[in-house]
Amino acid sequence: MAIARLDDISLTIGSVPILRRVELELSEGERLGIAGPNGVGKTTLLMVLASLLPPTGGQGSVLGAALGTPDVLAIRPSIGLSGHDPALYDQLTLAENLDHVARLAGVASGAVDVVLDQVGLAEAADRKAAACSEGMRRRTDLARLLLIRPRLVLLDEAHAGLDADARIIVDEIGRRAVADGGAVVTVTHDADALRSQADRVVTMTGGMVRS
Amino acid sequence: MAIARLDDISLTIGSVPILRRVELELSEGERLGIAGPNGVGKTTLLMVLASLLPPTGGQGSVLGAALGTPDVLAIRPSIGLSGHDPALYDQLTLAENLDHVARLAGVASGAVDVVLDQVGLAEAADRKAAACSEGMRRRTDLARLLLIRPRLVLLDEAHAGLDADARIIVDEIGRRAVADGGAVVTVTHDADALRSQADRVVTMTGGMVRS
Amino acid sequence: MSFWGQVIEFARRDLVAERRTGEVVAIVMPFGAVALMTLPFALTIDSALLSRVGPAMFWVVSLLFAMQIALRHSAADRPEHRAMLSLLGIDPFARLIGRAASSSLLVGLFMAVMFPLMVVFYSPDLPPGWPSALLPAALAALGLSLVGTLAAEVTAGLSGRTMLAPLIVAPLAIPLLVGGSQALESLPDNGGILPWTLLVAATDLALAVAGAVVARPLEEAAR
Amino acid sequence: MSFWGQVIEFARRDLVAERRTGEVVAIVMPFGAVALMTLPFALTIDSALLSRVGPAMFWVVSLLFAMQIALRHSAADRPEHRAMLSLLGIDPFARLIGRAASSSLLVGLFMAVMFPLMVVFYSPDLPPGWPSALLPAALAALGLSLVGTLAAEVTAGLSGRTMLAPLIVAPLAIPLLVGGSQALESLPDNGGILPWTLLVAATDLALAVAGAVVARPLEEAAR
Amino acid sequence: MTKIQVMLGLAAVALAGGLVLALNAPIDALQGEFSRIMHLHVPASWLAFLAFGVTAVASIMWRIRRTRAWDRRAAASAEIGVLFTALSLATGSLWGGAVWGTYWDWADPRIATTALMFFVYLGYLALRSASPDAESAAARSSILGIIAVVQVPLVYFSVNMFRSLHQGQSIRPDGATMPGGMLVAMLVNVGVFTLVYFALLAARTDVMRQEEAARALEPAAGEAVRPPRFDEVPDV
Ligand code: HEM
Ligand SMILES: Nc1ncnc2c1ncn2[C@@H]1O[C@H](COP(=O)(O)OP(=O)(O)OP(=O)(O)O)[C@@H](O)[C@H]1O
Ligand SMILES: Nc1ncnc2c1ncn2[C@@H]1O[C@H](COP(=O)(O)OP(=O)(O)OP(=O)(O)O)[C@@H](O)[C@H]1O
Ligand SMILES: [Mg+2]
Ligand SMILES: [Mg+2]
Repeated sequence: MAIARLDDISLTIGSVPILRRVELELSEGERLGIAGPNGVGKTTLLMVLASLLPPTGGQGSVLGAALGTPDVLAIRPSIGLSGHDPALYDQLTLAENLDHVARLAGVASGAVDVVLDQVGLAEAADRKAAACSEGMRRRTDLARLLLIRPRLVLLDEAHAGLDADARIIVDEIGRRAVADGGAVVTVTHDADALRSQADRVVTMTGGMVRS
Repeated sequence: MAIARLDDISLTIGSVPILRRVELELSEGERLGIAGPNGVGKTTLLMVLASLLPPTGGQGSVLGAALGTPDVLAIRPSIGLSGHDPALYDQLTLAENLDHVARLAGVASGAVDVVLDQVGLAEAADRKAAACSEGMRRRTDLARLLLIRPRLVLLDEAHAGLDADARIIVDEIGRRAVADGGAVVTVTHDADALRSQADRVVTMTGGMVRS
Repeated sequence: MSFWGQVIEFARRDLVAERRTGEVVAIVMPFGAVALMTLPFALTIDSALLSRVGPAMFWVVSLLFAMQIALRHSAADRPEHRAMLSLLGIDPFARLIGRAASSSLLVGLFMAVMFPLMVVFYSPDLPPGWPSALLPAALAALGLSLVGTLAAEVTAGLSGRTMLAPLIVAPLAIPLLVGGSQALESLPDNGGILPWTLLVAATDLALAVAGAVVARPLEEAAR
Repeated sequence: MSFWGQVIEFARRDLVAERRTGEVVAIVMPFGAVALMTLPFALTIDSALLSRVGPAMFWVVSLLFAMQIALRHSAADRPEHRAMLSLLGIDPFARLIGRAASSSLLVGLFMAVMFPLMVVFYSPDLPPGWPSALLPAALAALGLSLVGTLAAEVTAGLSGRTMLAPLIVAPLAIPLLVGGSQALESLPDNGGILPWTLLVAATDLALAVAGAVVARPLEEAAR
Repeated sequence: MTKIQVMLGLAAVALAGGLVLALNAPIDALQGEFSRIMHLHVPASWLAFLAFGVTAVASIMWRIRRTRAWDRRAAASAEIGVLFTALSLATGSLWGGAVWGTYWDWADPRIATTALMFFVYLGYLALRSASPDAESAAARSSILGIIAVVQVPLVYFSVNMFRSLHQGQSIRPDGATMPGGMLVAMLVNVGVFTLVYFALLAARTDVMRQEEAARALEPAAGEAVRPPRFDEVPDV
């Protein structure tokens, strides 16, 4: 079964066309890389794949649910997204942030300590998110994906701000999703990361996807 | 003359030590790279070099002004900093943002169009910053440095989020500062960027600097 | 996680953040007290007049600050938070109710502190049996929090939509104000309190229903 | 760039942002109108009482909302903005004055809209010659903006600042409140308006001086 | 026993002694027993002034020296000042209820200005706790600590500037206006409260110092971050 299929998808915000006639297929166990210049629509495409932005034209389905229909509500918990900005609450500590996610996702709360240790932040667990460095915040955002183990992982510049050691976190997230029969989509400007993280790379130009 | 000299500098934020006994010298025309793991204090060190965070211990001078004294007010306009988050006002367009900077810096306002064109955003000049992609925002932040041509350029992960073509913007900023007899300090986790952007690389560990 | 589990988790999260920042207890409450003090300063000192307007001023301050509490910074979601919560499969109505619950607690606390201050500052003539106006007041606190939380949901995301916030707040808050303040005024005539209590309760219910209906569409729109 | 050039540039930038977002016109003003309306709703309809408190209520609402205008989102600087402006060698006092200038315009507009609304809702007995109270009112608008801008600087970057800021500067605004409201009250006795106008003007001046003194230390502190 | 424990002990004993003295001092003919509130109200008011004065001085010293100790003094003194102001407001209000027949009167400028001062210093404390770290708290609050102290003379002289219920100062160059025994008891209580103030100040600054010292022993902030490890940390 295909994890995701976009067929002639287009997206217009206001009256500005952002995505045009996007065709894309993502199969189980696939690690897809998306490259393309700044402002071409990569982040927007990930939001469509996450079912968070309904397309304004064309047909698409993700994990069996048709995009733009209420069916997507059921499959959303199987999607994990890490975007340009880490989704952290500044006043809460790193552990509290992940604990909130664990409770809402119904994950055993012991897992929080484990993933924090895995990403190398065990000793910073009780630091407020606002008092953490950019890279620490990004590691915590990735720890969230380790916590909920989504089938479809969408990574938007997940390597930015990570030090050389921490890049294996991204590899590990991808490895797990693939092992669970899911898929990973990696958007990045980092050629090395694209090589190591993707089996297939597509390039976007002018709001369209080229293989 | 040294552009900057830090002698046994330490910095404590709310009794938590962040920087310890930092020694650093930066001479004219030098391109210094700073590497180090997440959370080690690289961003903090740049803020000290920018004279924005007075050190809590040790002696330092930047462009001839002693850190932590009112002398720094005079040399600040010669320092350019591009940080983790672009300094843009979301409600203003890209051109308006740069125009604001140009007026405050006393640069001819015709220069705004020139630098926007140079960073490849001439056609997006009238888009609100909030409606721009991450990379477009970062390019605009770099365009600001092209506009004011500071002698001391401090770049914090300036390569993150830029596409392959846009990386030459960073090179160009460095080239100009060096040509003007200034210096560039580049903080990055990107090994390629460090190679191409720096003549000398130091590594930070545990809040200290190692050559 | 069950619906009520989510509600509790959101309320808990907000209260943890409040404990961390002390935004309501340490900041909003003292400012509320200062706001109560402004009218006497602006008025030519006239204690008869003050004691007449005291209870009304209490409601004005309660309304304004209930909105500030519901819209407070530590309970605000950025777009990346909203995306994350959507993908966790959260029921947006559960979030709304959880938020409103934590805000009600804080608004209730706020009103509980402002009332005695109002009594000291304005020395109003409270009718005997005024404690029975507590129920409508508590219901009004709940309602004001619901209004504020709804307004916060509507204002999240697109900036153009923010105009809607005051437009929904005004008509929704007026019945609460009228009910809450008239409950006290009507106390002297026996049994007069019941209709006003019912008015406030009915408004609360209507607000909850409105929340249930609009929560999902609002979530999809706020992106 | 010269000091006054900087002042003008900051005021201009804020007004452009306001035109873009319509924050004051579309959000603060409707809320202000709601706040003015709540008192008549909360009071048993008693027009004699209403007409007595109307002007005072106008000043209370002006004070509270002037703070919100000065602290409005579109005029808030994030840490990266502050770093950028510091490195441009901006005189922080110029920024403060520029900010206060743009806020004064908006606060003046706010008060100009609230006053007729107050007259409609409360039908106060305005003494003949009330238009001459316009000067102290305008001076008070300026002062309230200065207070609010100072407050915004002290609390830059803190969570909960929309309430924290007015709390710590409230006493600075009290003379403006007293002067502004007493100017109107004192109109019937001839010449009574002058001392109150002077009180407001003197407060404005004191605030400007305070701003000049604390602008630089505040800039260094807000990091 | 530490020096601070001794001071606190002495303060407690003195407080008890002051209370005994207050209960045995002569009373005002008109006010009767209520006039004994004075022995609480007046010292609390004066010590509040002193506390805010110390906050201002310590704030100035911090701006010159930039040492943590001055910031701790400023903050601790403000906390105690808020406590004493609350006591003054509470006792004053009770007293007023008994002898003026009203707990609160806006016509009395000292009451109004005291209440404002109380909230401003609450704001001072809120500003500190809202700041992300001690350095930033010190930088912001030192400015407020210096400015806010202008309220002290305003509150003090407000009785003279406007007509009020409050009577003027009892201790004036031209001699006291109350019976000698009463005055002595009151002055003794002022002394007692001064002792209490300094004991509390020492205790509070010490607690703050210990909290900060505990944090300073931690490794540098960056050492809390380690390379990720997946092999060593098993999944749940
Ligand atoms: C911090 C501000 C205040 C200070 C410095 C202060 C000081 C004083 C002093 C020096 C006296 C005179 C004692 C005497 O000479 O007999 C006094 C009396 C009194 N104060 Fe205060 N007070 C303050 C606030 C208040 C407040 C807020 C209230 C009421 C809410 C209040 C109510 C009274 C009353 C009722 C008396 C007795 C007056 C009389 O003997 O007629 N005071 N106060
Ligand atoms: N306000 C603060 N209070 C306490 N600790 C802080 C504060 N701000 C920063 N820190 C700590 O200081 C350390 C250094 O942060 P900094 O942002 O300089 O790191 P960095 O080297 O730039 O890391 P990165 O590579 O992730 O960007 C971090 O461990 C961080 O947690
Ligand atoms: N709200 C909006 N209104 C109008 N245009 C928008 C809006 N949001 C995004 N855009 C435009 O959509 C385009 C695609 O943005 P997107 O963030 O998807 O780019 P991207 O490929 O992720 O770029 P980057 O590599 O810089 O992250 C950009 O040109 C941007 O200006
Ligand atoms: Mg992008
Ligand atoms: Mg950094």
